[in-house]
Amino acid sequence: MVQSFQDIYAAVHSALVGMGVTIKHIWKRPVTLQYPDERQVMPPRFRGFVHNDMTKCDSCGICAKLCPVDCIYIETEGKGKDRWMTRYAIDYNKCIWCSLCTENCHTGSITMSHDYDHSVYDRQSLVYEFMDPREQKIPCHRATRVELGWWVEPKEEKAKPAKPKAEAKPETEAKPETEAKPGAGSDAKPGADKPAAGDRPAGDKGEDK
Amino acid sequence: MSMTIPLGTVTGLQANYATVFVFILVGFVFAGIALGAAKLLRPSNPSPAKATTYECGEMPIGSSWVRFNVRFYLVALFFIIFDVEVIFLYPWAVVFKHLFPVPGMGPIVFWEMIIFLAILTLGLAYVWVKGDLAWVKKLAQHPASTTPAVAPAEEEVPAS
Amino acid sequence: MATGKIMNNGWADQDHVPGIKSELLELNMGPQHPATHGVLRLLLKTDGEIVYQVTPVLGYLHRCAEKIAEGVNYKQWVVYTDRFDYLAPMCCNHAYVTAVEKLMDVEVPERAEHLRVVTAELSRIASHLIALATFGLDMGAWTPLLYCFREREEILNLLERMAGGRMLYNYMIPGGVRYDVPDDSWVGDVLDFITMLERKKLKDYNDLLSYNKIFIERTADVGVIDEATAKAYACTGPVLRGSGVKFDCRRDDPYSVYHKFDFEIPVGTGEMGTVGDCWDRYMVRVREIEQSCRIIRQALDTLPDGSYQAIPLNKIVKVPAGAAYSRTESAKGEIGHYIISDGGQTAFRNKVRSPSFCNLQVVEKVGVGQMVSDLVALVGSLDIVLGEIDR
Amino acid sequence: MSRDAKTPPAGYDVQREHMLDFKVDEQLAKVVESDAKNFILTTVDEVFNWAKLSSIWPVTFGLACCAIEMMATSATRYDIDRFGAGAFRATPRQADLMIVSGTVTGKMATRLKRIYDQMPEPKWVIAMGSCAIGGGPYFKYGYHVVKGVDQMVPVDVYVPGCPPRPEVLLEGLMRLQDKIRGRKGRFVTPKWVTDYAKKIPYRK
Amino acid sequence: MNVGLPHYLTVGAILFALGLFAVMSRRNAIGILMGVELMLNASNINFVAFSRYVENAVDGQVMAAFVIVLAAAEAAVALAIVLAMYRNYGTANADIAQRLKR
Amino acid sequence: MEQNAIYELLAGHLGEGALAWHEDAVEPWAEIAPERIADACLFLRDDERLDFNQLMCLSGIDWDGYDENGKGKSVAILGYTDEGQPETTDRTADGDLGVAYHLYSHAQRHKFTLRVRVAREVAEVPTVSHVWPTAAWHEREAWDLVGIRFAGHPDLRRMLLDEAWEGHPLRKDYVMPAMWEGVPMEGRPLAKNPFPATEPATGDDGPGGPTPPAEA
Amino acid sequence: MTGDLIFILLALLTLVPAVWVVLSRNLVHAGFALLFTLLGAAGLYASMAADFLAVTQLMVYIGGVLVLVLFTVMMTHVPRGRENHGLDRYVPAAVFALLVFGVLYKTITAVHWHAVTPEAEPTIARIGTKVMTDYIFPFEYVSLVLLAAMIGAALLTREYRPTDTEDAPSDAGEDAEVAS
Amino acid sequence: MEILTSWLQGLPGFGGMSDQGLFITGAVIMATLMFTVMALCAIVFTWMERKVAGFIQSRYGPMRTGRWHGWAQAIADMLKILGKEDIIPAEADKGLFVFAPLLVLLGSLLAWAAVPWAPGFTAADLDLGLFYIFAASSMVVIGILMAGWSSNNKWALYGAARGAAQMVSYEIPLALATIPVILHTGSLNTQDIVIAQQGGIWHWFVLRDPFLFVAFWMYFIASIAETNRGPFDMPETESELVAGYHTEYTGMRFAFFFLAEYANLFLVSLIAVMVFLGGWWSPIPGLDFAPALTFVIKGVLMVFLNMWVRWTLPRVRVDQLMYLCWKVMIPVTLLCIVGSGILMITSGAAG
Repeated sequence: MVQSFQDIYAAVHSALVGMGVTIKHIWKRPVTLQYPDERQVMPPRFRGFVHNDMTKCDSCGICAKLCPVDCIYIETEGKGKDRWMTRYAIDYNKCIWCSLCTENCHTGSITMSHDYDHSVYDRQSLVYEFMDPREQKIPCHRATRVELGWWVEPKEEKAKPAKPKAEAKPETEAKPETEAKPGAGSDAKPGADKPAAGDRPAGDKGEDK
Repeated sequence: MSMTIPLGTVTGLQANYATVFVFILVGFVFAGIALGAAKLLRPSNPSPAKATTYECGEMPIGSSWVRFNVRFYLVALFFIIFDVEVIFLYPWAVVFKHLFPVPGMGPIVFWEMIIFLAILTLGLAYVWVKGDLAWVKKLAQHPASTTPAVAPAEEEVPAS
Repeated sequence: MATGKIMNNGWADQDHVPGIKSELLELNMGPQHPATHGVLRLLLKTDGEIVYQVTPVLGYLHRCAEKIAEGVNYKQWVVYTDRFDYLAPMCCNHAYVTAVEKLMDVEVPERAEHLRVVTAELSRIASHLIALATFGLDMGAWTPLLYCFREREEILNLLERMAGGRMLYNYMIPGGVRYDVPDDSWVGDVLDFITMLERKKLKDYNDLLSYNKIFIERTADVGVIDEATAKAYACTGPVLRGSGVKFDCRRDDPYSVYHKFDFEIPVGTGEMGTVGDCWDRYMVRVREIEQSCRIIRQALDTLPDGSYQAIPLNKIVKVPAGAAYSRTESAKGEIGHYIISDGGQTAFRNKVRSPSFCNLQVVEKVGVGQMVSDLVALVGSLDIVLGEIDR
Repeated sequence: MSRDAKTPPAGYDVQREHMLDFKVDEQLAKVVESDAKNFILTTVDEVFNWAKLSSIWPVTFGLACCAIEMMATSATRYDIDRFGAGAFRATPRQADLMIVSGTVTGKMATRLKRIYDQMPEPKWVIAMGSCAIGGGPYFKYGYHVVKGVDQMVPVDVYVPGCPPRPEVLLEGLMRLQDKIRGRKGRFVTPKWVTDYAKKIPYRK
Repeated sequence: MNVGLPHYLTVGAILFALGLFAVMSRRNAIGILMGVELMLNASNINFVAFSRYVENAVDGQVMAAFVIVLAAAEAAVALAIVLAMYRNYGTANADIAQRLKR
Repeated sequence: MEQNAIYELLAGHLGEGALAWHEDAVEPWAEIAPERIADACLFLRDDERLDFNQLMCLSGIDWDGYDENGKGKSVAILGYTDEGQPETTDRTADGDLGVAYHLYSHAQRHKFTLRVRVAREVAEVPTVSHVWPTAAWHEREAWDLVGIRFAGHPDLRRMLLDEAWEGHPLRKDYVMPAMWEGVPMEGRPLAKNPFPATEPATGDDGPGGPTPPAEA
Repeated sequence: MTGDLIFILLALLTLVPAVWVVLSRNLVHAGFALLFTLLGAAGLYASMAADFLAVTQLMVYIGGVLVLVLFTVMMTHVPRGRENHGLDRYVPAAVFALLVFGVLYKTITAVHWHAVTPEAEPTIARIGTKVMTDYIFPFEYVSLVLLAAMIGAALLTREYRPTDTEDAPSDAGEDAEVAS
Repeated sequence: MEILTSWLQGLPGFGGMSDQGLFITGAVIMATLMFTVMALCAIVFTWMERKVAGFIQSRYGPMRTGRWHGWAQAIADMLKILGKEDIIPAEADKGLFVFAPLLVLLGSLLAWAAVPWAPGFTAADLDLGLFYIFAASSMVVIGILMAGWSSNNKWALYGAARGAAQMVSYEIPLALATIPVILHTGSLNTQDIVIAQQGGIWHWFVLRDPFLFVAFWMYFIASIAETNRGPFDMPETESELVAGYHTEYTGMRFAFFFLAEYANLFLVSLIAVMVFLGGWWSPIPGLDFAPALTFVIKGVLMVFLNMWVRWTLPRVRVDQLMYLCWKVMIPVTLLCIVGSGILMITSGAAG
């Protein structure tokens, strides 16, 4: 009998404690990131879509070899000095964003961008072709490259991921579309390299700490 | 509180129940309208695969119309006894206030119901003590130890 | 089913149900069912609410990982280990690289080990948070799920800053880790987070779930796995510890630098019911979160300077011929990698002993005689991940 | 669907515009114009399309790693319920959308097909993550992995990632909303990919 | 038509006959029970009809209330009996149960 | 207890059944005659000095093509090509099959490794599922993936793959299926170059090419 | 007029499903048809100003008895094979039922009822008063009947006789053969 | 009803109408009104549920449908459901499958007839009002049982069996908990019950005496169970029974269950307000300028309380649910009746 009254007390008490916890949250500001209007600032190491700077790439093929899922397709034609790259494609049907391909790139051309949200309606669009052989082919051999003015010195440190887009918008300014339209292309990378303090929107920072 | 709108032989008090009757009809009409509208609007593309019974993605094994064991829910059997209790409690509750002041009636009214409740509570206490209310857990813990009460019927009688 | 004889003490074969003659209902719980944590299928034979036989049917997520291990090289396969226990990928990475290093006999820099410990423990916290969340969901409590996910997001953010991936990191490599601490504020942020978790959030979970009377009633004395059963079925991790066995690879078979840290091994005490019931397993996880926080704090406080890679990042890993079995404590339990190398770039055979695989096996025995609701609680408290069961 | 002048319409994300070879001008004009209309004033067809796209109930169909991200999407931080798609139904009978989140194995594929069949029309499928799109990491040696769920069921939107961030799933959901709205914009290779190719100074 | 007592009594009589028919023709014990319920309802209709049209008091209604109560009790016990029968003979078929008993 | 001492105890019990002791390996292991493995396991479990109460892992192995010298010449396994078609080969596998047992004792805190090796044609090993119940699933998995039959196993069905699946995938000569029970297992040739060498592209479908007008 | 219409509707609602109850071969269907019969009967009570009874009918019969009946049907009946009524049953039953009906109908039509149609009044207070006064002993007696019914039902449906000595082994300790 | 009919009489077109015609028109209008309110409930409360759940879980809930905080979300849901295909499984018992949702809807609609919205404004001012409401809503049980059984789906069958057992059992404490109030009012008429609570918050029955206070909470718990909402959502238990009794239902038929659930939720909340919380009376005497509004606001607050509980507590197990009903709530409510009666006698309220 006593036990059952204790049980009832425990049930009521614990339920009230729990309800206290939940009602507390009603008054707090939600931590939700309202995605299309607000975007998270990605940390520098973030791995988005793989990006290859075709001006640097000399189609050594290491990235394709290192890829655990064989999602990088490189095609070349010719031999020796007359070797030209005709295709560089990354198949996002397979890519797993592991960043293994960027590790050994001696030219630093392949990097992980901070771009990550591209849904498509058909699978074929997920094979990103980085070049069009009908427009140009890319020389592979060092001598040819130097001769044609393609040679880029390998960088000492790994290149920072190129950020050809403005993903680093601080969330507080909800950009009206008119403002955003002329938004710069590859030159706009405000805050992307900012250390991680800003990787959450400023608004919901205070809640936990 | 009753109305005095003549409705043939249905008068006064029944008028309210007639309203309820109208509620039934209107309910059906509205449900019909909703279903009809849905019928007009919705696509219909039946296929045998679509009409299969859902069972978490697998094909169901057998029909669900088996002799489903609802003995766990049989506590509901006692419900009916208490349901009956409720229908007597209501008239009592209604007249209690009015009858109690009547000389000589007060104690009768009070104790009558107390006795009634006591007897029924006795029943509750009985099934409680005997463990009939502690249905599933007990069964769940004792399954192996129970021996079959009676051997299964030899001949499988067709479902009657 | 013949296994029933071993597992179920015989009475699963009993086709006659005592009492009212009802038919056993053969019921598929899963593969698409909210309570099976993925694509597990439990083939139940029930008599009303009582489960008479449970047969787990696996393989709905069999992703051929062991075959792939023979096809891709050692470094590439790290990315596949991420996808075993996708709730605690760092722990899986750690298990694998430990095995490779054991074969290669390479000395891992102290800093790398510390970073591995920190990230693995963060991952463990994240995994345990999901375990609490989904267990709560199985019990019908929605809100703890979302709170736990909220805290998990913080961990993911921290790990993302560290490793670049949000959920699957590919962070550890044989001989070290891929990246050093990302920036100066990272260590501080981790410490802030675990302090906040310890002080406030765990209390919230306890208030909301752990000590809720309904929750206790649902989980205490339910799905009891006693010590003998747990050991016989080679249960590991919180399942084993929930049964009162004080065993933890991190302490009892130390790897990495866990021997340096001071932490306790929470075990099930039968506080609310019997030792080894669902509540014990649940609570072991809650307490392990606290212990993980302790480990992280110690590891970060004593984070040594120096290199974090023994083998340069751009070097292909070659492993001398031989075979080694290495086990580490993942969030789910003991994850073992048995690598047979023939001296090449790819493993000759890589068998993964996944904790959930062994833990789940208990269901065949313990699930019998439970109610359907309790079976859900049991499966939830085992905290299985289909990715590593089916591999 | 009507919304404030300040916030962009659901189907359109201002930030995407300079990243994508989206048919910016006329397409965008149409999007903005029709979104500015009050939904009550639009035609019946549009109202129902609006209803469909605003209330996409997914079936709880988690397969693997991506399922956790799907849960994260529905959880606090990303909150798919903001789009009206938070009502995860356990039974396919009441669901509109199947998010194939994770690796589809041979054994699961038939079950997946069955569950898809059991969903009432109109219904949609999002293939989430590399595995569901095309076998992903299990393409080469995955003897038990279906290389793309579109071989089993028709897929409306492919969400790349391994696993995709919750934002990407939300983005995929918005693409699906576009599709329901009847504005199937064509999102192809991001502009930065082609941009760099165009920068190349030499023509052979 | 002015609805009055005979009409209600007729309805009651038809219901009673139907219940009787069910009791006699059904083999399943529950079917028989349903027939009994029909008959009880028929009698209740009569009680209420008489109480209203003849007596103009509520005694008939009180009686009917008691009948309902007892019907409920009867249903509980009868169904328990059916279950017990089912448990012991494996069928709810009254005939077969009777045969098995011998 | 020392590994050598364990082996001595075991060898003392098994006699002929203990075939070899590889002490110098990274992880010392004992080779046991396949028919004595259940006996050995029972002994290891029940002997109080050993008390191996946990079977950590049981692995089935296909030793086909294994080069003992450690030169990394193992056979390449077959997969799918970029076009998604299964690769095939003329090579027939002929190596042995094997099983490895990793044991642990909670009480004594020691580990031990046993291995057995059977000919490919025999492919049968006694079960140890009566010794450690946990072995039941491991053995089913080994049967499923490597195709080693475990004699005396109470329920030797496939574990991960479907009952109707053909072949044992972890064998080195396994050819991946193109189709299984109506489910296509092969991939689609998305990898092919969309830019034909000769004719100019229409720009209709080529990713990265000009964007076609959006459908309404 | 309206009253007549309502009466006819209610009588039909009572009788047509009743026929279904009697004839349906699927007992579950019969159970659900019974719902309408009971509903119709409740309507008839209401039309006769017996509101308390009507509501009681709803509550006890529909909410209670019927649920129990359906439970029992679900537990004992499988609608796989059709129930095999035979003419051997139908004919005598029909004849007898018709006979009874004939007698009843003859009585109804033969007797000239001195019927009154008084104003309808709320009944619950009157019923309550009656129960508390005139019917006090039947009322208490009913409670005893209910007690007996409860105990009887409990006894009959009891699965096993729980005895104090029966302390089943828990899950622990039963696995002697598998424990190492 | 009288208000409505007399108002109708005043309208130009209705002046010459017969009493019967007026009555029927009034009843139809009333029924339509109640049906609309029901549908509105479902729409408003689904939205509210999602928002409350959202904020409790520190997220937003619907945000993008409609202008402000996704207010049009529930409308979109309803419209979408209207356009969903209707599937009747091949194995199902078609007749019962089709009819079950109607029955559930009807049971719920019938109970609405006796809700006292404002002084004199009740659709059917039944003398037995409260009793009638409980009786009418007991039809829902049959509907659920029918739905579950006819689907020929195992999960649905479980849901139906659990749901029926639960709902019939909880009818007892639900009804018993109101009896102390009936003792005080001496009438079952819903109008009378509300009128008896006139005069400020201290005259509300919930605060009249301690037994009534306990009875109120007993009623509240029982009402949660009666409406199958968490923590007592046994018939639907998503993590166990997929979707319980409506697993196989699609489109509009599912919407009926949905509608009935929220209508019932609001109904039991309104009854709680009516019986215990002073109905349309405002807490401060003399401020009763908008009785119907006060009534509805109180009802919505009760609904909020219900949701708050739902999103906080874990679900009980089916046997614990029964345990709670039989071993806690019925004894306690019986105690409340006796205790309240004794208090009444001693305090002289009975005389």
